[in-house]
Amino acid sequence: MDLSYGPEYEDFRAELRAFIEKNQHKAPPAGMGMKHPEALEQDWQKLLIENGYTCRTIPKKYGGYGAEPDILKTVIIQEEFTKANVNSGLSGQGIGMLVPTLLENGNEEQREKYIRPTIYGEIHWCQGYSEPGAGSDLASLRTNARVEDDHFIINGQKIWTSGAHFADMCFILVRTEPDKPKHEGISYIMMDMKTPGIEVRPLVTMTGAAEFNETFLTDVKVPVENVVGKRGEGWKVANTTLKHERGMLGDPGQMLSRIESILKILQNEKLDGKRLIEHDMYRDRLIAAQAKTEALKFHSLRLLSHTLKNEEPGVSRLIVKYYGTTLARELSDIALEALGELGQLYMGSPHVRSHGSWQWRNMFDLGLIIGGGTSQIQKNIISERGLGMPREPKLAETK
Amino acid sequence: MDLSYGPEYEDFRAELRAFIEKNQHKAPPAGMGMKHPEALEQDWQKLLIENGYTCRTIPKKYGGYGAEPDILKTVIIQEEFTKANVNSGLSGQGIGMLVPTLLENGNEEQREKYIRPTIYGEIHWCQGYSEPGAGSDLASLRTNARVEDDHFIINGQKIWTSGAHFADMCFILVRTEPDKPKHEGISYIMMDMKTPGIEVRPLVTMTGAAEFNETFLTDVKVPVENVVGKRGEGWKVANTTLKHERGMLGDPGQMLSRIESILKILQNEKLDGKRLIEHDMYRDRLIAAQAKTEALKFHSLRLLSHTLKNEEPGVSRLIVKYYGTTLARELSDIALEALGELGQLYMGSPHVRSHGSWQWRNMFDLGLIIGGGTSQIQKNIISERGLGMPREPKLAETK
Amino acid sequence: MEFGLSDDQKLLENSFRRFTENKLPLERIREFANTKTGCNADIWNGLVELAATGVLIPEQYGGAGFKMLDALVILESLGRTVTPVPFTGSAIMAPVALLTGGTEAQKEEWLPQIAAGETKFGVGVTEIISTRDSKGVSLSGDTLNGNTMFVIDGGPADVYLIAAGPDNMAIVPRTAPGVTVTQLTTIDYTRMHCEVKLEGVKADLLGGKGKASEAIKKTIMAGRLALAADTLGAAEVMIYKAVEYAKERKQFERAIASYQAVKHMCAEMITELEPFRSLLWYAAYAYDEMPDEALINILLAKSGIDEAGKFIKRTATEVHGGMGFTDLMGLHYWYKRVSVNRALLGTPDILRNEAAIAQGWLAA
Amino acid sequence: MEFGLSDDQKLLENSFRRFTENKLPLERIREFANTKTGCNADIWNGLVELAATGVLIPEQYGGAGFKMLDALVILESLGRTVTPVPFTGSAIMAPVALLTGGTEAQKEEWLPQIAAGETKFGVGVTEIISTRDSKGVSLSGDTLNGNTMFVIDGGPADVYLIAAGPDNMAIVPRTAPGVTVTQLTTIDYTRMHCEVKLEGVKADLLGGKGKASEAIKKTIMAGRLALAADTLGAAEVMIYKAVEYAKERKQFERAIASYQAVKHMCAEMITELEPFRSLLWYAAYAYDEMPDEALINILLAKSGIDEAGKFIKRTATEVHGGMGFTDLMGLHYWYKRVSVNRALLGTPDILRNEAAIAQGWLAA
Repeated sequence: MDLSYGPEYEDFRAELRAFIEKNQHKAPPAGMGMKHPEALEQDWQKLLIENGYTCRTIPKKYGGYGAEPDILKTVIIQEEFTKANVNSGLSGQGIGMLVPTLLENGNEEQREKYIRPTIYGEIHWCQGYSEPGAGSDLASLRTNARVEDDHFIINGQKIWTSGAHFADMCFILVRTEPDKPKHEGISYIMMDMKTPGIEVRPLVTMTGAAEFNETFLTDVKVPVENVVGKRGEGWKVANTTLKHERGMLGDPGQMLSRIESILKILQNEKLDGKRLIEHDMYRDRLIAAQAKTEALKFHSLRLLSHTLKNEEPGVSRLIVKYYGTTLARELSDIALEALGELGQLYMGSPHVRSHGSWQWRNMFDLGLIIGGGTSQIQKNIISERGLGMPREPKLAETK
Repeated sequence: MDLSYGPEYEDFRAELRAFIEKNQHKAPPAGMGMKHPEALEQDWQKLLIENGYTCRTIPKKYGGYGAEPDILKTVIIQEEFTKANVNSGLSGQGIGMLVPTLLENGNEEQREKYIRPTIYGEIHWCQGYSEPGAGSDLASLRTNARVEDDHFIINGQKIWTSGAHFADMCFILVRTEPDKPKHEGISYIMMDMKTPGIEVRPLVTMTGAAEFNETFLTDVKVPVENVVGKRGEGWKVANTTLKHERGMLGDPGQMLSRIESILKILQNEKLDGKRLIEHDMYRDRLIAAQAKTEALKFHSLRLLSHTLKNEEPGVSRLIVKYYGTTLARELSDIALEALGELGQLYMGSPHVRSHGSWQWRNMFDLGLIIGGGTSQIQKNIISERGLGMPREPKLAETK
Repeated sequence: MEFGLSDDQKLLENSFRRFTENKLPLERIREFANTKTGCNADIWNGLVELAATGVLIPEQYGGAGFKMLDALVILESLGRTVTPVPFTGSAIMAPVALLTGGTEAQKEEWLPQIAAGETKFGVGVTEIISTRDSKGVSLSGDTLNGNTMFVIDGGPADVYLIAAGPDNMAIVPRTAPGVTVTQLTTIDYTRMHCEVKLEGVKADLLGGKGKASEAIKKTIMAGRLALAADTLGAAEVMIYKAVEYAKERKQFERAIASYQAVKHMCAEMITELEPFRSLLWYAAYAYDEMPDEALINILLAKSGIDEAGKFIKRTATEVHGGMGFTDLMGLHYWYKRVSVNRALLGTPDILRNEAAIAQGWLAA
Repeated sequence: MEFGLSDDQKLLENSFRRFTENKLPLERIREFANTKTGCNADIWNGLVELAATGVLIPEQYGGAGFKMLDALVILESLGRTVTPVPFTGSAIMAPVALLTGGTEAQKEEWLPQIAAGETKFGVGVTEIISTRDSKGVSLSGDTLNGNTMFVIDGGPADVYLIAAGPDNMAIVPRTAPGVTVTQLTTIDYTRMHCEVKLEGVKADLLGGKGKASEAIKKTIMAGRLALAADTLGAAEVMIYKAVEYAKERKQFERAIASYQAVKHMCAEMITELEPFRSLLWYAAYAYDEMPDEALINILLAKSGIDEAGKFIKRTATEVHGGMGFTDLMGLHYWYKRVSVNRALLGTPDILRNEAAIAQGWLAA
């Protein structure tokens, strides 16, 4: 057990702190922007890339900083920007998923054309994977493309395409060989969102906001050279990137700050003249959740340590998503329950606390439990890959 | 909604009360006897049968009282004996399962030979159904019998045979036609426990007591006329009786008295000088359980009402076992948790509360959740038969 | 012995289920909710025609003169379609208050208007149960001052019944001088509650000064029964929606209803809820027939149904997967109704604490 | 940066797992448990040979001079086989007490005997945490009177360390005049705790009068870490036993491990437990390296592991079906160990309340 990062990294941290201190006045506000990056974001992104504080490992020739992968530095960057509550640069599915995919499976022309404008925030991407009939079982997707005159002609419907209404491009999975087995007939295609035939409709959720979209595709023409990897290999292409997906360490930082916020509620709000924190049941529940949050925090460090040593942590890593999403919802639930009837008030109401964000959070947390592989799928994965239990057995043919 | 039973039944109740009042000095102590009925129990049983307070609907010619079925009278009998805490006669698997089976599937000779001595406590029965390898999937049982010289020669092993060490007879399921599909090769046989080749070993459980036995059968010879129903139809024979099984109404009375006992603990015991009932968390948990218990109590009345009207209550009835066993364990758990470290003390220890019966209960309750169809099986039943969801699909053949 | 709904009650249930199901396909629920008014005139008038608004009001005052269990049959139907009407406040709590504590003149003035659906009541008793942001209303001389939160169905109300301490209840028209009404918007847009502030308002006291203690108690009991019945209806619908969706939705070439995890989620939902239907029936019956048993059984029934509802609102949404999270299937209207009902007139922990006191387990 | 066990600690883990697994096949666990002595001489001597009894004792007193995280590695191994030895009391809590608060003479007298396994200690601090049946021991002049319950590992102990109020701790040989030892039998027959009654016993006070406050605090912290590690080991074994059993057991022509309900039960068990291993490691590390962070993390770790343990003891038994309920597979030894550990040195709710106080959320 050695929790120090060593002198090289402490120096790196000190430089980064100084950088943030000096430059933070140039930073756009932190937080997830549900809009296309504008000049302010783009300039800040450029400054961060030049200093190696984002897109660190993307090769210089594609516009990145070109450093060797160093997970500790990545962690330090994340920690310091979070601590300072300063915008840590652009995120989103272009930078997070399309760029690694191109680096691994794209051809040279595609890399040169798309990576630089993507990481500089000039091209904003959305993802076209899920469909109304293809969620957990993504490979059953039915949006299809036939080829005519060196173009794919795409028809179908995608859902959960967040940011589609302001995206420039979409990376999309479509069925190009309908006669092949379901995993082998899919292609990964980059599609310009200005192409005729694309209709984006906001998808209102239970929170009342439209965090996502539905995207309808009618005879959308995309040049065949926009396929990434080979035609029919889209499932493999998409999965190599999914492997890299971030966030696998959970986000204990965000949860720790939720604990702080809930604690403030319990300390400041009163029920029958007695502070909520003095009501045994709310306090006990918060501390039980705090224990889980602290456990997740140190568990993340343990996983980080495995990564540093190139060890495969097995089940310890597989549990993180299920544990984290469940815990997150428990936290927003504690806040709501402690607030009693006030917790039911929503955005814009008099007497509402925190602008109704606890209710929004609680509903969105439920969405996260469901989304990207429901808890049921997570438990399948934990038991099958983590504990070596059998997969769901094949069924006999019926009818 | 009409919660009165009407004059006929109120008269019946009054007579019964007078009977109990007058005769209770003759009754053996109430409670489940883990021993063979003796003269005291047999005499009391005789008195109860003669007055129609047990074995009411068993025909007179087999020694019963010969009344028409009347569920309200049955309920009143149960209520009054419970309220008075007076022994309500013999129970056990002979009277509860073998007798109805003989009435429905036995031949006249079998009925005349076995019913009277069974209900009078002269023949005590045990049940030979489960096997180490056949629990939830009972029909996969492997204890087998071949026929030689007009006798079954039985070999195999049974488990959970409670009372086998003092039983006179056993009704047992054995595989008599090994070549038939698994449900069609089973026979229901009555076996004298004094037959050579039967070895009964106590089965110690986690409670430390031997509430059950294992029974080993080596070339046990049973006359072929001891089969009930036809050879190979044992599965059907056993299931017609299971249908009649009592206890489907749950046992809210027992749980209500548990609530009373736990309440006394919370009122009498102190933690850090403060009565446990004044600790919000224990009190809150008890009342939440009380709500469920009261719900079960009125739910039982609702089911009774359906029975009176010959209505099939569907899912409402199917949930009772899962609800009841889970609630029972929650109750014993509340008692244990409220007692803290004292709750961990066990039989014979200084400072132990209630002779350790809460720990015994809590472990035995877990056994009941597992036994006779685990909670998992119960949930399958509720969803399939109660909600019309599909059965576990058939699997493809493997290897 | 008959524990359950009578044949008449089953007819009542059928007719109200048919009424609400006809009136409220999803698109109309969505449309009404978006108005955030807490009362749809069309449905309200329909309820008046069906004599529902006067269900608890004796015939002499223009009502149907039914009992609480009958009223719950209607309420459950309203909950099943998250019906956007102020039924709990106006047709349940206010009539109970007036009948229990009102003078003959007050009954004659208001009950016929309520039964006819002409006047809608909101009922403010929150601070009698617990206080957070508000201290409640107090009476000094014959003047009312103070504010009360979460006045039940107060959004569309014309007149308020407002508790001023444990012994007084005032009848206050919305338009009376000194009355300020502020709409409170919860996540449930189908019903609208409000805050009422009174400044120097002249009191028309229910039954006269200091005479409303029993009325306040019974009004709260009736309100809790009503909310519990509403949740029962809404939660049961959520379960059956989940079962139906699971049977239709296929993933990996199988209906998801055939996966054991999904089946067990559905089995757990129905198991949690169904026994509380029996308890709620009993509590409603006790309300009229065995008053000594009513209080405790109402406390246990609402708290238990609230807990079951919380489990069901989450689990049914999970069974629906992503669709449950969107507005496309509208499941969230039920989710939110269940959620808000749970918090009104006492969260489950507050109800359980009251139950401990009611049983003498604790000093009050 | 390295968060986890060092290579040395992994070696230590391997050697202790091998030791306990060799020594304790199920039939021996059963046989030892039946003696209800709380200490098996054979295993105890083996632990002495492996220098485990002196794991926390500096070399100058004949020990190995290791740190708390090393000790937890051993404790987890002991928990994995529900090892019937008084390790928590004698090898963890007593050395911590003596090292933190003892005079040099006291250390020299007792520590070498502990390290050598010649003298076994039981530790009585229950009433410092909470009181039920006993008021604890009090000091008046230099005389001790009173009784203390659940003296950890007091069954087989030769000497007791007993808190007398928050500032004093007495070293009391079992044979001293005025000492009465009463064995307390919990459901876990593998470890034996006791009640100690002192009547006019002359005090040998740890560090002198009023000097043991820090020692008592650290002793409780160390004891909680030890119990948590023991539960962690026992609970993890229960999970893997359940997984293995499910793979072998067939019902309806399928291994029950292929049923989604069983798979999900196993997934939930490992998910509840595994993050707390990380927290426990950190808490043990903090105990030596970052004392300011130790208290809160120990409270959170033990309470969290206790809760996970409760879920696992029940669920793993359920996965085993009827076999889990019998003595045939002996799973209940683990069940009972986890159960009793949870109740000792503070049930989870008591620990969480202490955590609130430790963080200044509440007045003490």
